[in-house]
Amino acid sequence: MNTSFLLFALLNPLFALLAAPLYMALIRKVKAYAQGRRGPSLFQVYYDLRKLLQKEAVYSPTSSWIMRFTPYLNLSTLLVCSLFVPLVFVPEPAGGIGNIIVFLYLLALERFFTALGGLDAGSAFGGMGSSRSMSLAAVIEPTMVVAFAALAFVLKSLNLHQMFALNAGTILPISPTLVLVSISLFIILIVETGRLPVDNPATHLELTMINEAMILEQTGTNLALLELAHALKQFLLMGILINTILPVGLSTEIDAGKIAVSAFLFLLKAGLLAIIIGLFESALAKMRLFRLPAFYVMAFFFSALTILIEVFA
Amino acid sequence: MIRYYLLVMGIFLALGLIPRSHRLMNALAAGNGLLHLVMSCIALLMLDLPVKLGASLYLDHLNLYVELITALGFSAAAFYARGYTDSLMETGELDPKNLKTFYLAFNLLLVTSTVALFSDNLALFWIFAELTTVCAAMLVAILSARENIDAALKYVFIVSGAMLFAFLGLVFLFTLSEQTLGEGTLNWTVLAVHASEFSPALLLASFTFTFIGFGAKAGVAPFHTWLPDAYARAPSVSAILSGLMQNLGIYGIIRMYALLRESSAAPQASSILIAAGVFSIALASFSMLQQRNLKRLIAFSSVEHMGLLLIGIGVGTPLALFWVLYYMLIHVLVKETLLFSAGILHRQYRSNMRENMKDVFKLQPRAAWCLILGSIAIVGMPPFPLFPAKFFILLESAAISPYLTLAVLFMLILAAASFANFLLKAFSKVTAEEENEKEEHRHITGTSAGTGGAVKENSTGKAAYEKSRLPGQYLVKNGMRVPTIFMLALALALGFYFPDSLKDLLDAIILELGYV
Amino acid sequence: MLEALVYGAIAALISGTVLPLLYRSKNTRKTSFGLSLLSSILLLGFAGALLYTGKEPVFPPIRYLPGLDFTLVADRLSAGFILLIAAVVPGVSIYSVEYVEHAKSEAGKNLQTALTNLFILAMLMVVLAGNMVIFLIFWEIMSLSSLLLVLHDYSSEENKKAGFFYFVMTNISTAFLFVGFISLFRLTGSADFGPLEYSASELALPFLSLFIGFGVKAGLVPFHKWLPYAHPAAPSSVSALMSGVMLKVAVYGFLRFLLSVFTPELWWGVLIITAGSLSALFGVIYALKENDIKRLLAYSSIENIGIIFTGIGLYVIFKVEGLESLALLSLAGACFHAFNHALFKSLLFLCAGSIVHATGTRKIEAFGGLVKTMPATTALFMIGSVSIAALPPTNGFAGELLLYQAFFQSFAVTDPLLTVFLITALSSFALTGALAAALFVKLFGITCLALPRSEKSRLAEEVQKPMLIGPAVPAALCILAGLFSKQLLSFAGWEIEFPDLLLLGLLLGLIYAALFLIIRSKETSPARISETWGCGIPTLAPHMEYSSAGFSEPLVMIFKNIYRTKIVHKAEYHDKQESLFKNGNVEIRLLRFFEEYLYIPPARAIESFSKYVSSLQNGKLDSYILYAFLAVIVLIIATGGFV
Amino acid sequence: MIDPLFLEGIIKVLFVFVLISAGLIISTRNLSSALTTYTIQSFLLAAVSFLLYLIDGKGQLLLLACLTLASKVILIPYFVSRIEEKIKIGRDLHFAYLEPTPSLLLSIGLILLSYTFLSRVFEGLPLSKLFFFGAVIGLSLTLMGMLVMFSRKKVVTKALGYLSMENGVLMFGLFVTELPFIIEVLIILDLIILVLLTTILAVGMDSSIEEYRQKFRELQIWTGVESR
Repeated sequence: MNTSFLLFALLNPLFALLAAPLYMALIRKVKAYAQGRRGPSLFQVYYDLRKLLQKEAVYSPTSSWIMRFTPYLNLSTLLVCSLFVPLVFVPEPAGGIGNIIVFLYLLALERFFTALGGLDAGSAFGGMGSSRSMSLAAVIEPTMVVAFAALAFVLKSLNLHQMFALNAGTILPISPTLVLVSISLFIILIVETGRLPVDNPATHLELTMINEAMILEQTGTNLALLELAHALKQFLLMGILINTILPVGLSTEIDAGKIAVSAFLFLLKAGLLAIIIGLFESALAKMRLFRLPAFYVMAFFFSALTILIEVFA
Repeated sequence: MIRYYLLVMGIFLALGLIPRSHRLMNALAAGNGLLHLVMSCIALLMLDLPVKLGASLYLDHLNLYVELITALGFSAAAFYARGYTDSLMETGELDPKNLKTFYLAFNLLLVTSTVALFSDNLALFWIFAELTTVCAAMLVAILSARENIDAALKYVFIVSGAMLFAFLGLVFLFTLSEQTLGEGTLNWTVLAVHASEFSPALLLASFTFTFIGFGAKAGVAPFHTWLPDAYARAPSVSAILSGLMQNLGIYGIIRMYALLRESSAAPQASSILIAAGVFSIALASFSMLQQRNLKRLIAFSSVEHMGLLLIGIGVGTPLALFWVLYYMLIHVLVKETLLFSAGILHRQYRSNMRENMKDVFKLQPRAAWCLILGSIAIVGMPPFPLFPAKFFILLESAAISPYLTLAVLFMLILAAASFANFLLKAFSKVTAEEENEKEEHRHITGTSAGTGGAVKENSTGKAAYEKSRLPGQYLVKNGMRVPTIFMLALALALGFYFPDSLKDLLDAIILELGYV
Repeated sequence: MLEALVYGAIAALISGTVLPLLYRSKNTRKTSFGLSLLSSILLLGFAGALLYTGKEPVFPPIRYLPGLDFTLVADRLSAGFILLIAAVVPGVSIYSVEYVEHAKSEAGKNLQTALTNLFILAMLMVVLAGNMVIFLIFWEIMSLSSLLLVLHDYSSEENKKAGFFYFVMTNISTAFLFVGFISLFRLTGSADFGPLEYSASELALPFLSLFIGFGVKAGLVPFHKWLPYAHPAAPSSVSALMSGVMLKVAVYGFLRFLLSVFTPELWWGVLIITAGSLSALFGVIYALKENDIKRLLAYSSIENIGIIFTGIGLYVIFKVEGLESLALLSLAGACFHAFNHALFKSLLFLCAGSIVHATGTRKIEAFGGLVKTMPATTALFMIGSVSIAALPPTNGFAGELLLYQAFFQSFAVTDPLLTVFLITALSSFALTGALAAALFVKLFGITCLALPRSEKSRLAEEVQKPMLIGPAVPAALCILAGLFSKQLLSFAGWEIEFPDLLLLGLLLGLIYAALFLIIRSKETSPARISETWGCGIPTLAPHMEYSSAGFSEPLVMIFKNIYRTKIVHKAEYHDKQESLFKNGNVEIRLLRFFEEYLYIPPARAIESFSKYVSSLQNGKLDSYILYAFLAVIVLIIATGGFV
Repeated sequence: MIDPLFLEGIIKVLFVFVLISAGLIISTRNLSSALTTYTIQSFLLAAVSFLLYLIDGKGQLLLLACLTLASKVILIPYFVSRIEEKIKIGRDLHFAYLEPTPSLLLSIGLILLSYTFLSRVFEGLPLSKLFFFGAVIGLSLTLMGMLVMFSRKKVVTKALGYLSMENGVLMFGLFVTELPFIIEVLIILDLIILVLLTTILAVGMDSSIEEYRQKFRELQIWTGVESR
């Protein structure tokens, strides 16, 4: 454990935690504009979170400790995850933190307990959400793994820190195949954060929901934690995508100035990505549940292609 | 020498006709078996083998070994016979007047087969082997039921008919020796010395014909057809049929093959043996699958094992023969265990059919476990010694083709499955009482909801059951139980420990037969 | 010294087998399980010492058969699997002390105790066996003792079928092993597992036979069908042993052969990975549809065996490609996953046994709400589910992580075709992992959470102490083996680049604690309990909950090509021309592909052929003489033809 | 002294008669005529034996001829005819698998088979023509006897088939001189078997095996011989 990593361990999660809700709001804003509305304030998510944190929690009489356990676990998992994705600078890797597979499975851990939480209360909606979420996760998993494998293969490491250290400092990605991977990563981002055309986070019809259905029973503080975890997840996935396709300005040294520049640039790049996501969402309608695998296959195709091209090259 | 033996035995058998009590007759039979057992042991230890006794008796390791197995099987069967025949007489299946005939034929069987084994002259062997057929047929026919006569008829017609062909083979052999040596002979010892000089074509022909006869005696398919009927019908005698008659046939085949081994016709003879072996195994295992009659199942299993032995002989390597000989011993031990247990179950249920067996673990737990363990042993599962024997015979057979081994193994699976199927179906039937107990148990261990009513129902159910109970438990006499358990224990012990003396004996046999 | 430990363990197990056969009492049963516990402690010491020091013990050969000694061998591979046995047995022994008392009769209880000990002994001896014959002998004893345990409740029709099926399959396995060993024996002239330096064409037959033989026993697709039958039939403690250890013993056998081969072929690896991936995928897909808790776990075992074989296949491929470090990584992954699966599967089976005992049913649809009635069992069950779903930082994750690492680095292989193959295998592997997570969300969620779905489940009571302490042992080991996976691997001598899960676990725990404390300290009002909103219904009822079948429905839809259904019409008519309809029914049946296409047709063919053959033995003397006559003619022709 | 060549000629003629008798046993439906044929066959055998004695001058052959005459021509036919009287069946009308005509055709095939087989087997061995001829006849007689055994339903006829088989073997053995002791015992032995057989027949059978099987099945006295 070196100083570089300790500093990173302090800065990176904090940065992610603070910035993540902003992009939830930004995407909503973009969507609102696309629909010709003004939309809520960019800080609306922060307000919501504060309000929820002050509220009492209400539990169903049928629920168990799973329901109480899940929100805390989810947020702590994602906080650990935030150690895996370098946002402000790339530290020296330490103790296997940054391993891409561990990252993947930390997300799985979060999903597992969210799904259990959905089943806990015994309401039909929660069960439905869990069932759908786990099913879709199962189908997207090969794509995610292959995409990450492609990433690892192109960037010659299993550790996200080492990968991005290799990629950092250039304006464009070091290999053109990274563009292909990025397309996959973008689709994964859409799927994992439950956005259109996979899921509709803004709907009011329970039957079309996936993610929201699982946390329907959650209230107050717990809901706040879950929302925050969700935002964090989106932010981290965005971070991976950005570091892959547009690594410009990512610092590899501990230098106050450089870190500041790198963080600022990241906020800008994330903003750009959020706008793209927003526009993308606005342009698409929700797909039927059982047509989604075809959508994932596209991402799978690009990732597999990446590996093949790299092997041929 | 042979005359002295026959004289002594004749007096002995005549003695057997005097006593009136069953106990004495049985003791004489058992004594007869033990006498042969002891004598062959003594001969094995004291004599400088091989040795010629008189003009026509010849003792070497092989026939002493087979005699040892025979006498062992016979003694066990003799001990077992008392309880069994008693029970047969109680139920009127055996006429007490026939008891003397029964024991006469029983003892005669051992005497004739002993002479057959020890005779140096092939023709003598042939004749005494035929005589064993007569004795065995008498034993099969002794029960008052007419189907026994039917079974005996089948036995006589098929085995004697086939043995006639064996005689043709002997004539061939005699002609051959006459042509080659100038003077015809049918003595093993002489033939064995000159076998390599004989015309291979004629030698092969004589082998084929003798194989027909001895194969029928051993129960090799398709001459095995008498066997299931005889096994199913014969009383405890079927144990000696397997322990004695079948080994006699195999003994003849081993001798004949040993003659041929030196000749250029050996590969053809091997092919015949292996083909017959595979055919036997296939036929037996497929027949076993549908079998609902326990004794017929065991009979088919005998056919299957004969097939395996033929393959072992046909492979023709010393190692294979070594394990074939070992296999013969174990097969007798295990087969007798099975048949004895089946006999006890037959006494219990008065039937060999699967459908009629019920509550086996309650009524005859020992016989049931003997049958289970015996089945485990007979399908060649460790720790029973058939397993290594099977392994090594198949190991040698893989020299011909590994696919042959695989095919044989698959048929052996069928045989094993048949035993499993039979035992599962026969032993799993329990009467209502046990069902009730189960229900009760569930009530007690499960949730404590409303047990009062259930218990009452159970008690009334039990009372009703007591009335409709099956015919009471058949009390197994020690004379029946001891040989059963003894044979099984012996087999099990051999599975853990292979005595040095046995190894030396088997090695000596192989050496004498001109292998290596 | 090391040898003494093994001898002690064997002696303990033998006396544990014999004792209950001699005296029928509760105390002997307790002593017997105590002895198996003792043996596992001794074995733990033995395996640990061997793995740590790397010093192999020397067992003097015992004279057994002419030309064949009774030899025992323990090297690092065997030590690894002995460790596995020693890790599973304590939990099972403690659990069985109480569990076995639920058997029907006094004799049955003792028999079960004795056979359990014999079963453990046989598995241990298979791993220790020094040559093929000894291996086969104990292999058969292992099968036999487990068969008798499967048949413990022999009066039930279903169990009888299961037992018969198991018996046949295990015999098929042995038959292939026979052929494999025999062809090896013929090649080397010795029964020892020596190093094999023969050309691949000579080794093809032994390889294929052994692969099928061990594959049947391990439950590889398409030879897996016996597992879902045998496991539910066996007592749960035995299922734990069968699934946890016996399948691994088959893996051990296969590895024992594979590691002695100097130069495997590429197609071996491809075949192994294909079989492994298919098993993993089919196992989990069938498990998703399953509604019987023990059968579900059995299918899940098939999945995990598939994962282990995938690792072995990777090992072969890397070995052929000359990538030694990756080969080592995959091998370590396979072995470690085997170890892990032993732990969490035995844990799950023990918990399932408790649940089945408490509720009296195996139907998942009848459970629910156990988290309240059986809190301790549920907690243990949770640990098992998390581990088997391969979630960090448990051991299940650690094992899969090794394989993922091997996969991710495998693209250094230069052959493009192989690359495509590996990508396919990787994606199937990933799919399996995610489906397994879904499966255990379903299993745990439907079984333990929400409202009880039946009266039995509502009235379930927590089981007695031994049945809690038993599974607690593997549960603790699951977590410890996960957290200390890096340390364990280096202890076992595998220096592999591997993330420190202890650090990860600590981080997770610390952050969780911190979050919890912060939020709780700021909490103003206590939590309120109130009805769930259910679209206006007054109270939530069990039948409104998501059911097991409902949960897996989306996946069933997605994989509808695999779960093919068949519509079966059965109609009766009044007349022969089938024009006047009397009555009938139509049902939709799940097409059990392997059963209907792979198992039933040959079984039917064998049956009808055997019927034909036994009809030849028709009791008529005429026919018998005819057969003899024909045989004589054939023999005459054959003999004449030879001349 | 009679010319050996002439005697051999007679023997060959007798061989043909033996074959004819075998054919008659195969085809006849009348039990008593089958028995008569068997008697004639046995007599022919005795005659052959006697003629051989005239050629070779070996006393054993004469003994054999006498033995055959005593047992096979007189004793056994007497026994069988007694039984035939007892069971009150004059005709065996039922055939299994083969009717008389195909049986006859098949027996031609059997003779051919024996001939080719033996000519191959004896190839290169310095054997007399007569021996070879006898061997062929003997083997075909044995096979034809077996044919009778499986194609006839009545046990009596089966027994005749068995006896005819035995005649074949004996015929074969005649030419292998120096087997006297053995053949002696063989005949005695066969007689024993025959006696056993006939007693069983007398006790157990008043009709063919199949029929009494049927009767018992109807009475349900025994279960278990059949698998179903």
